[in-house]
Amino acid sequence: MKLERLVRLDRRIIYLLIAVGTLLPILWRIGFPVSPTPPVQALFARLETLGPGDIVLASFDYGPTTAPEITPMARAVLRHCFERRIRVVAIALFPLGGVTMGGEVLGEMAAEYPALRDGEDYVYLGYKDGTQAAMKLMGASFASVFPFSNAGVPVEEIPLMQQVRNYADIDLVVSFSTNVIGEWWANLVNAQFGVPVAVGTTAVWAPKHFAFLDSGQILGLLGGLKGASEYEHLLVAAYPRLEPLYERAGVYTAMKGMDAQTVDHAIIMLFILIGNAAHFWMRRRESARRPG
Amino acid sequence: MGQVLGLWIGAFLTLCVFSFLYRDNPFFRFAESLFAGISLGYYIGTVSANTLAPNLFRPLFRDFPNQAHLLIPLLLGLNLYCRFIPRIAWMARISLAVYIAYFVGINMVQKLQGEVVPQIGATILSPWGGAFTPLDNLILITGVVCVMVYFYFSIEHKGPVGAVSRLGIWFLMVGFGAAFGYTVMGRVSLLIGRMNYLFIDVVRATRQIL
Amino acid sequence: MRATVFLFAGAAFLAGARALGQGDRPGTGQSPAGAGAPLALFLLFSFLVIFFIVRSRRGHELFIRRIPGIQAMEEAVGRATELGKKVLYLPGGGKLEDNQTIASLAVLRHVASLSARHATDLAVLNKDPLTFAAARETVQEAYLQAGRPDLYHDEVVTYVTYDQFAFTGAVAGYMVREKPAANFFIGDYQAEALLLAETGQATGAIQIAGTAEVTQLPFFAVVCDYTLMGEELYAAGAYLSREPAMLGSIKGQDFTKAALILYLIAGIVLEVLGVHWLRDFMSIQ
Amino acid sequence: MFWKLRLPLILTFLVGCVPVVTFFLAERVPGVSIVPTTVERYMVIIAGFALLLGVVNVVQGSVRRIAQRRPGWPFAISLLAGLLVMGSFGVLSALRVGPFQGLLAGPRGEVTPFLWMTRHFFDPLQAAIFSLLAFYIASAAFRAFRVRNLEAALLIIAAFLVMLGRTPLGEYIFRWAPGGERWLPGLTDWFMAVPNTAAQRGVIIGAALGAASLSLRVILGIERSYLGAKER
Repeated sequence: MKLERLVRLDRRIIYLLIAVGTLLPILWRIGFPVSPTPPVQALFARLETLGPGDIVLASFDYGPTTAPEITPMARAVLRHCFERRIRVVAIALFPLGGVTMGGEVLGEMAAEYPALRDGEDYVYLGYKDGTQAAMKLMGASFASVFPFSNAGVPVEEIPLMQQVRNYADIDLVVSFSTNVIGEWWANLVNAQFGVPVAVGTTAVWAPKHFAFLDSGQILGLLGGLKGASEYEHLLVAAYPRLEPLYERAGVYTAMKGMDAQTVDHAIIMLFILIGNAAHFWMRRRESARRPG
Repeated sequence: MGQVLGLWIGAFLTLCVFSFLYRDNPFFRFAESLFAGISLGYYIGTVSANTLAPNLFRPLFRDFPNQAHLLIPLLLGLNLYCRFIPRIAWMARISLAVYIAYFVGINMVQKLQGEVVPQIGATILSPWGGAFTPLDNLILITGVVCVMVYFYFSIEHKGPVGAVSRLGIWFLMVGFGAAFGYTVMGRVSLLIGRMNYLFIDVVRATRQIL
Repeated sequence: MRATVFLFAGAAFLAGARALGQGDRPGTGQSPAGAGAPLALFLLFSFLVIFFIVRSRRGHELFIRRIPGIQAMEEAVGRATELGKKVLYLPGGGKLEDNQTIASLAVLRHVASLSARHATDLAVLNKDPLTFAAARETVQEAYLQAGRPDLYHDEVVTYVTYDQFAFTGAVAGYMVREKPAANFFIGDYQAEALLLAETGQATGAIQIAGTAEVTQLPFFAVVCDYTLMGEELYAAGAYLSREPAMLGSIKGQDFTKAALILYLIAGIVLEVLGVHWLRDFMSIQ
Repeated sequence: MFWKLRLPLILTFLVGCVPVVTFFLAERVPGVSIVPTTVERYMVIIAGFALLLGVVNVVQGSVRRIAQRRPGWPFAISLLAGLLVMGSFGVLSALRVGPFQGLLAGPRGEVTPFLWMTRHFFDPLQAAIFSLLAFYIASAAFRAFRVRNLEAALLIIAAFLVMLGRTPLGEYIFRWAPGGERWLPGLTDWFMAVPNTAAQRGVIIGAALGAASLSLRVILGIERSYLGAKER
């Protein structure tokens, strides 16, 4: 009888376990091991070679639905830049919420570094539609695509933008992307203008980007929560000062998200095994009972 | 304040939806019917503000002589409402026929040009080689051909054809299994996002105003 | 009818000739090979399909293999009748302009006519408003032809909302409350596929799904009792109608497939020999 | 008969040929591409009118439900309330009446009532229902992943290995072997790149041919379920 109950387990028990298995790890970190992979290390190493005076273009090409995966990447990369005093020009090319994501994440990170000045050390230019056209146009002139910053300041009046005319003045592009936009940075901007590009994208899109990594069109790749957690791991190892930000309870990080993923995967796999074992024993018992 | 109020509304509605996991209940029913209404309102807003106003009514009112051709879609659109008058209900079919016909034509060339040609082209590979093992390409080609044979309708699937189509099913099953396993992660991320919203964002915003 | 066929073939030919004739005019910036393959495929495909349509109209018998999901439709509606419960049909989350939706309407016609003959309640819930308009025509006509126009009323085919997840939520609620005995999910499905199929499974319904959306096929295949996969969805309407012209078109599409497999194999053989032109012809830049 | 059936079919044929012909002529004959762009603008407008058709149906159904006091009728009120509030904000924004200047952002980027409703009602509801998938994918895996036959076994093994390879667990299991931490993640990538691509490609090619064949049937007037019309 017990076996039947196991085979036809109330699905609400699974729901409950998934809910708990997701919630607890994102509140308190479990600390599963994180082993950084070469594409993530490559981006980290590149930012380590940059410093004050260098400029990174951060493009927010994602929206709220993929925020759990991508926002931790954006936070970690921006923190890394600000730790190294690399200046950041942020833009948004994703129509569904890219502009709010960019504003929120950049604002949050900049607030952690009160010494940095808006307009000198970082600037947010806001959203522009017509993705590919805008990308091409920035190769000629940023000011023609973004005549004003997101706050409405004309770019000529922004000290940082006076040093940025086009891609030639950018040392690295990092696209935080939820779809094909990341690929366009590789096969359009890198291919036509030669500016180095790195992409952080969702787990679903990451495999498609490996071809660009192989061909050298992108120099680094963060794939999904796993890529984000690897970057966080590298960052904390190199800048121990940041560790409290990543270990604190009640703050969401990719390392915590990855813990939740691992727990949920384990729960699901465990249930598959239990279900099959019960199914198997039940069938055996039935065939044993059958006469002849 | 408006922000925190908004977050609390969002959190309440999220919990209403999650309550469905236990069983159907009035909270879920409320959230579900409210969502049906609000979402319809949302699309009424986007359609009227982003489509009908800028693409139809404003051009018609501002520059009628040059934009008179917009009467064609206007009439075809209004024609759909003939459905409400039984005697001329059939007229609505004309709009449907025109609409479907155009897209069916587009789909035909797009499917052949955008799907069949590149997918076949990408499968013409030297069988020896691949990114992971030297047999990747051979396995890929075999899989594509077997699945295509599985979809062959006008011969019975027995004998050698049956064997090949069986192999096609195996490829489908392995492919489906892999895709299923691969998707789990993305779906869990969605839930992480909601847990984050409920237990981190809402809590933090509330603490700030207290 | 035959005149139409010739007219169409003529138009296609003219378009083709025109395009080929001007194909390699210098300065257009378009590689002639790039457009050559789609055009050749289009002409071959149209020829084969129209040829077999004409041939089957003349009375040539055609064999079409069994498609399990289609056989199960009658059984599913029959079970709903026995239990005195509803049949739920969803023509997908896609728009009317998606071919999957049009294919779904062809299946809907069959399911509606089965429901009418069994005098079983049918509910068709819609996300796309134009599909809603078309589905009403389809169902009303199916009831009429089944000899039960009296059973048709305006609440058989209803509209829900245009939002993917609001629609999903509403339908999930509907399934839990009304407990239809048979669920049909036929058409273009995205992320809602698993949400709907899991809910339907929990209510104990027989579920028949059909979609050409590759990313969602795994979920339907795992959860539903029967799944029409890809091409089977498009063939379903023709299979159910049993009209010679319809079946002929499937034969034409099968022959195209055979030609493509031969092309593929020839291309691979040449590829091994170091000759790349068959591959290059099929790659679009 | 002509008006009710022949006319729609003739129109279907004529209109259906337009994109086919313009597609193949577009790159050769300059100016042809104006035809599809214009027609597509028309189609978007027709679809816009259709939405109202759906709205009428929903309002009728809800009013009927309330008037006849059918089970659950109070929920029809919440539906109508949501529709009325959000819909009127939307229409007022389209007409640019009073404080409703702009739909999702005011002239100076300020939060509009429509945006506020979208952010705090529409978005959370949407995300909440979407995220139910995390629960459903788990219960579907538990219930349906039973080794009943060879096909099911293949599906389950592939799913299991891919799930394992996507987490640190997969790296951990074979750590004892040199390079072992890449085995399962590598196997995952292989499953996605080879057998999954093969299956997808086969399905896509077949489905595209099926779709094209359906197109041809519709253009030729053989398939007409969408008109509700029977063959002659």
